Amino acid sequence: MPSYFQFVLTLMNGLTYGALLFVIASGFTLVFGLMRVLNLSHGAIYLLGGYVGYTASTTVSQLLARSVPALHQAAGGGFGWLLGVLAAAVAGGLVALVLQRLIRNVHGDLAQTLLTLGLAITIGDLCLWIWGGLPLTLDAPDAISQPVRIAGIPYPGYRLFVIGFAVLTGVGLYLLLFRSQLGRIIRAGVDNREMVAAVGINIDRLFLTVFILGGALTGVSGAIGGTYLAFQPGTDFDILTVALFVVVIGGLGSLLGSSVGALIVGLIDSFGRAYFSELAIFLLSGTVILVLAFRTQGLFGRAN
Amino acid sequence: MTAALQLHGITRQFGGVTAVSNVDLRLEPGERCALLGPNGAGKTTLFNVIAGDITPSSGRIELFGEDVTRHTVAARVWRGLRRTYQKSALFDQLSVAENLFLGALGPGGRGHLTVTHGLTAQRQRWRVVERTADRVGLADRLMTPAHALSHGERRQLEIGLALGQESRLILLDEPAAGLSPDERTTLTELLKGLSRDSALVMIEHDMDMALALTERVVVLSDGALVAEGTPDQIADDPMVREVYLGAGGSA
Amino acid sequence: MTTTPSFSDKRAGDAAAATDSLHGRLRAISARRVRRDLLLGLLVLVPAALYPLVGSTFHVQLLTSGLITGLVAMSFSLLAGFSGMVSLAQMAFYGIAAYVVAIGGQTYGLPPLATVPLGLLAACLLAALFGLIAVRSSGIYFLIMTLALLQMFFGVAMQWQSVTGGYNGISGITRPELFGLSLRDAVPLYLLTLAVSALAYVGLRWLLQTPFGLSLQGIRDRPERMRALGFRVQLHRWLLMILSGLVAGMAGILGVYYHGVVSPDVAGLTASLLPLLAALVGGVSSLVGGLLGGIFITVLISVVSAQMQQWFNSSHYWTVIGIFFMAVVIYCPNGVFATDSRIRVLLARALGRRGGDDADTAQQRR
Amino acid sequence: MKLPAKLSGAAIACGAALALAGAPASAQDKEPIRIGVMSSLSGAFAQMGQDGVDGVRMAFDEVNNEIAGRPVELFVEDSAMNPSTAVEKTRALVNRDGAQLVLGPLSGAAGLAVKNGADEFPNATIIVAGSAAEDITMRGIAPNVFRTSYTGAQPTFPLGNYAYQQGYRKVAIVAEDYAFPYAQVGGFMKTFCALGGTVTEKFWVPIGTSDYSSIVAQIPQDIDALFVALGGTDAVNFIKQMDQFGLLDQIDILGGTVTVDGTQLASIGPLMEGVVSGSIMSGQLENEAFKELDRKFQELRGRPPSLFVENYYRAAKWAILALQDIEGRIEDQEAFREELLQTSFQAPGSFVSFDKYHNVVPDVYLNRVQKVDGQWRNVPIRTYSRVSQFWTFDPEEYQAAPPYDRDTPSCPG
Repeated sequence: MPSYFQFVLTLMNGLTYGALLFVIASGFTLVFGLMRVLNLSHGAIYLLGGYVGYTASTTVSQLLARSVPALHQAAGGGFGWLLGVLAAAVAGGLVALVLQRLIRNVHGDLAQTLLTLGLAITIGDLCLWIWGGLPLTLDAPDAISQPVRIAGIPYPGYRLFVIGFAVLTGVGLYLLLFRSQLGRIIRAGVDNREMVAAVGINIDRLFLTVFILGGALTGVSGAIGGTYLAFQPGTDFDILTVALFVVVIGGLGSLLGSSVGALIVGLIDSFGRAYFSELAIFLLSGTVILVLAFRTQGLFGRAN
Repeated sequence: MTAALQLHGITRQFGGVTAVSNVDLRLEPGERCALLGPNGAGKTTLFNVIAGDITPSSGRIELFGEDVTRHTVAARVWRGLRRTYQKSALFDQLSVAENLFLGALGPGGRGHLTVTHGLTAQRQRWRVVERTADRVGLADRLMTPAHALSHGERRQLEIGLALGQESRLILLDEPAAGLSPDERTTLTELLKGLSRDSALVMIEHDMDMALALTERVVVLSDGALVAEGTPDQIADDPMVREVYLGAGGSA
Repeated sequence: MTTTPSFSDKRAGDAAAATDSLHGRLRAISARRVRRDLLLGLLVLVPAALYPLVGSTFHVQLLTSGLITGLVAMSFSLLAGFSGMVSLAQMAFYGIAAYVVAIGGQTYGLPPLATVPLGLLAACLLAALFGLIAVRSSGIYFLIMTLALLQMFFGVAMQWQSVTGGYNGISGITRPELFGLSLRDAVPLYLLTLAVSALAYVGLRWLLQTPFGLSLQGIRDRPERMRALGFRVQLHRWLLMILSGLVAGMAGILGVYYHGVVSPDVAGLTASLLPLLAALVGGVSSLVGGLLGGIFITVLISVVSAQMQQWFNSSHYWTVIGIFFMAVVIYCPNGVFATDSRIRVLLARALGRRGGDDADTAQQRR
Repeated sequence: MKLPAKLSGAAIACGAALALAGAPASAQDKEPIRIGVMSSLSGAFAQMGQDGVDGVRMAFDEVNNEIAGRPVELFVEDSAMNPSTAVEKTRALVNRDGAQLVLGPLSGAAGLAVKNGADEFPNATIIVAGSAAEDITMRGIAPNVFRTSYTGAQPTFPLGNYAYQQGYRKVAIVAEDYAFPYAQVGGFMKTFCALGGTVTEKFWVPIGTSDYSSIVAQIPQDIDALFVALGGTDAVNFIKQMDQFGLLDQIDILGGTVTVDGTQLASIGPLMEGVVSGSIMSGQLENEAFKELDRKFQELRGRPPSLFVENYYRAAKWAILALQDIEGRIEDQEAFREELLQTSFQAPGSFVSFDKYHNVVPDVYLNRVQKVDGQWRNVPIRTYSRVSQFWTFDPEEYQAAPPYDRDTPSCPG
């Protein structure tokens, strides 16, 4: 394969992987950016989303294949997969609800962080208990998984879908936070709780909504990511680490930052593996250290 | 004689907003000066620039004849500069004595890396602590944790932290903030009694207190220096009245 | 016992002067406190040192393991509790000391007299290096920076195979003898670990009441004020980081003698979690809490994992540990040994009226 | 007085916990035989580890947890894939639970650490049931350590042989960057290169790599086959991404021992179709022991037994047979070890015996992935009988050669 093609392919891989990372990190960014809660159970919610999505999609697909085979054929597994993604959202939202109830009882950043760590340990082990330790992966619907030819090279369709999904997520969050009434209230509430409460808005319910939204988004990312990459016990902390790296490179709580961070991590990972595979293990942590050494608050973070 | 503090055309902008605009100021050693002005006039920003928390957009700062514009906060402290805060910034977990000890320890430059007790230098520092406690009226509260002090005592300790060793220029940011009239009187007496070794710049909304304590008054409005003079001159200046009272500043 | 009159006079004079000055008063107080702590320390240490006479080999080993985890937890608490730096990199300092001792001993045949100081030096140097990069950041950025540094260490341990043995690490480590007792045996190693832990604790306690230690407490509470008082805050943080590296390094050396093996897993998830759990259980800002927490969490995990198998035929002890962990954060934010710990109050009540009273009064005293 | 309060609390808590930890089993008429089982029960290898524990329990259930009239007590511990933990857990099993026989651990580094520290347990025997690190039974052996599983190279020697016979001349390799895959690749290359094949490129990827697209993009076009020595999720992700890029149909794939184990087949069976791999276990064998294990495990878990089920089952069975021969006198460790070394039997995988280095001599199967009765299975296409850990090489020469690593061996030159 000519080196030019390899370069383009590596670039594409970096972009698609970065898109996936953005989707994974967005729930984290939302919760941290608005609630200032460093959610270390993020990876566990991702993993749970993957498992729930897997179970829902395989169950529905099997049911459908048995009862209405024609429809199942026509949809190419699409129904099962979509329901899997939805179920993952519900699971993620539920965990976020539990987390929010728990976190109200503790005060201080460190205590909150440690609480989420405890939750992460618990969820991870419960997943192992329920689903066993087999590596699992969701099957993408045929409609979005066919290889697409780019410049004569077949390129996985699902990866292109993930780029689209990432853009959609980013735009959606932007509109929600910066262009909607709800977003304005949320942001005002973050800066000044008392003021918003004084105007008669139930701020606790508002924050709970954000928490649940963040959790649901993370759950969805588990199903989307679980279609892209296989998952198993241990994936939770791998995902947490990479999500943390993405958001600190970009700057905590910044939507723009986490998208840039995701792209940087995706490209570094892709080019690192392609051109310096034996150093790949250092590249990511090295980048984090370099960025933070020169910009302690990340690329787009606000200095306090 | 070299000035304690000399500002040459200090300007500081935040984004498009000019918080401090072309301020020149000279303060003689031992001189006491009040910095007046309505809310948002740039007084605290000017303090931050002098203390080194903020670098000026342009201009030069000299401390005792030395250009410190590019110096760190710590380096200025080692040259004798101290400050207090509008909101008390005390070490709540530590006792009054320990608070004052840190105030005496820090300005000594390298002294705070020492791990040994019983050296003459340490004994010397504890003596400074005692003296300082006396000066700020906390001599019988030495063993009390800072969080257990009354508000008035906290303001006294706040000033005590700035006295420390060899202070030559002290910036007091609203020392009487939030005090009752009685506490105010105590504090005024205390400030009057401070030694003349140190020059003093004081932000104060309470005009009477400021005028009673200082021999020179500087008025800041919208970041610029608009009037300067003795307390009597300033008290009679109609423009100052207008700037100060017209802007709704509390008197 | 006789002393020359002049000497005795001088002492009397000193004492008189001492009671007058604040410095003297403080010294008298601290001397009283030292005497009390020494007595308490002996009350704990002597039974602890005699424990192997009654305890089984396994329990002695379990305590050793707990103390080693506790030392790492203490190094964590030192940073978190005395400067607010929450570091995930402590196991890297543990790891490098362990690797240096293992490599020095196995590959180069150096005696422990050389490898132990080298190991400690390496831990300090690594902490100094990490510190240079990390102390400028704070809060969550510091936390993630240290996570990245830990990963970096993991990567080096894994990839630099000719030196570190890669994934397999270095095993079959020969243990030195101390006073004719081999550190391979459970009891001598336990006694050594106990002594090192006690020394480290006493040393840190002493350091924290010096002016340097007082500065650290000031920096923890109000870094910006300390800066305005002329302290070089980052320098203090950096020195503290090196100190915590030293303590973690001690644990690493004891750890490599205890396990007889060192592998990249020292920087892995489980290994890094344990000291964190220990510090939390013991109270994040308490040094002695870290040590006790280390023992507590080690015993707890050992008991829970075995009992889950015995009773439920299940290997899911992490669920129990995770829930316990959350309960501690919610109900005992200052650790289970703290006077306001709800678990402790309940436990004391359950053990009898007197215990309950104690806990109540203790709570009032706060 | 904050400190004493603290200490008393600690003493209460620790005392209570220690008391619970130390509850000894009550004395019985017939002193039970205590056996420790160590496996990876948390983290990425949790499923393989659980399979192993299942295997052990199945073996002891067959004899009703009784050997020569003595009841058997099992103690299970999690080594968490971590060598230090494995050492600690061995101590727990031996010193706390009184186990005189320990089955396990599973991962390579843990096995090596336990073997190198085994002289700490002169009164216990350790049967390594999963760990494949060569040096457990090579380059110096421990009297109380045996291995019933395999060395990393043992099942891939025949694979290299087969690859050449299939007409493959140029092969590229994708493998994880640590000791076990080094040995798997090493075994393959030793035989393949000796016959004249060449390995044109080796991609070593960090364990736990999830995105393989960049590797996939670099696989040379002119190779005859690709040898993939990845395990768990790594293998699933790699194969899945090969498929997404449409390359899976264009290239012949050879698999390492854990690349195409039952655990992966459950997840991506269809994609693995046709992959040939070398293992000491297969998904379909004719002997009765296998059929029995297959039936029972299907009943228990609803899928065919994996390599790890068989490995741990085999270890337990081996111990049971040896113990039965010496009437359950496990206290006589010398006799037990002697008997163990002499015992040979028909395990579900194959007929097995020990070599003088305490390593198992099993049959090695080359398996191809096929669908059998609706389940994806490894079906043996070729059997190599009685494969030694040294293959056909001279043991002395073999052990004198440097251990396998990224660059050893290499061919060409």
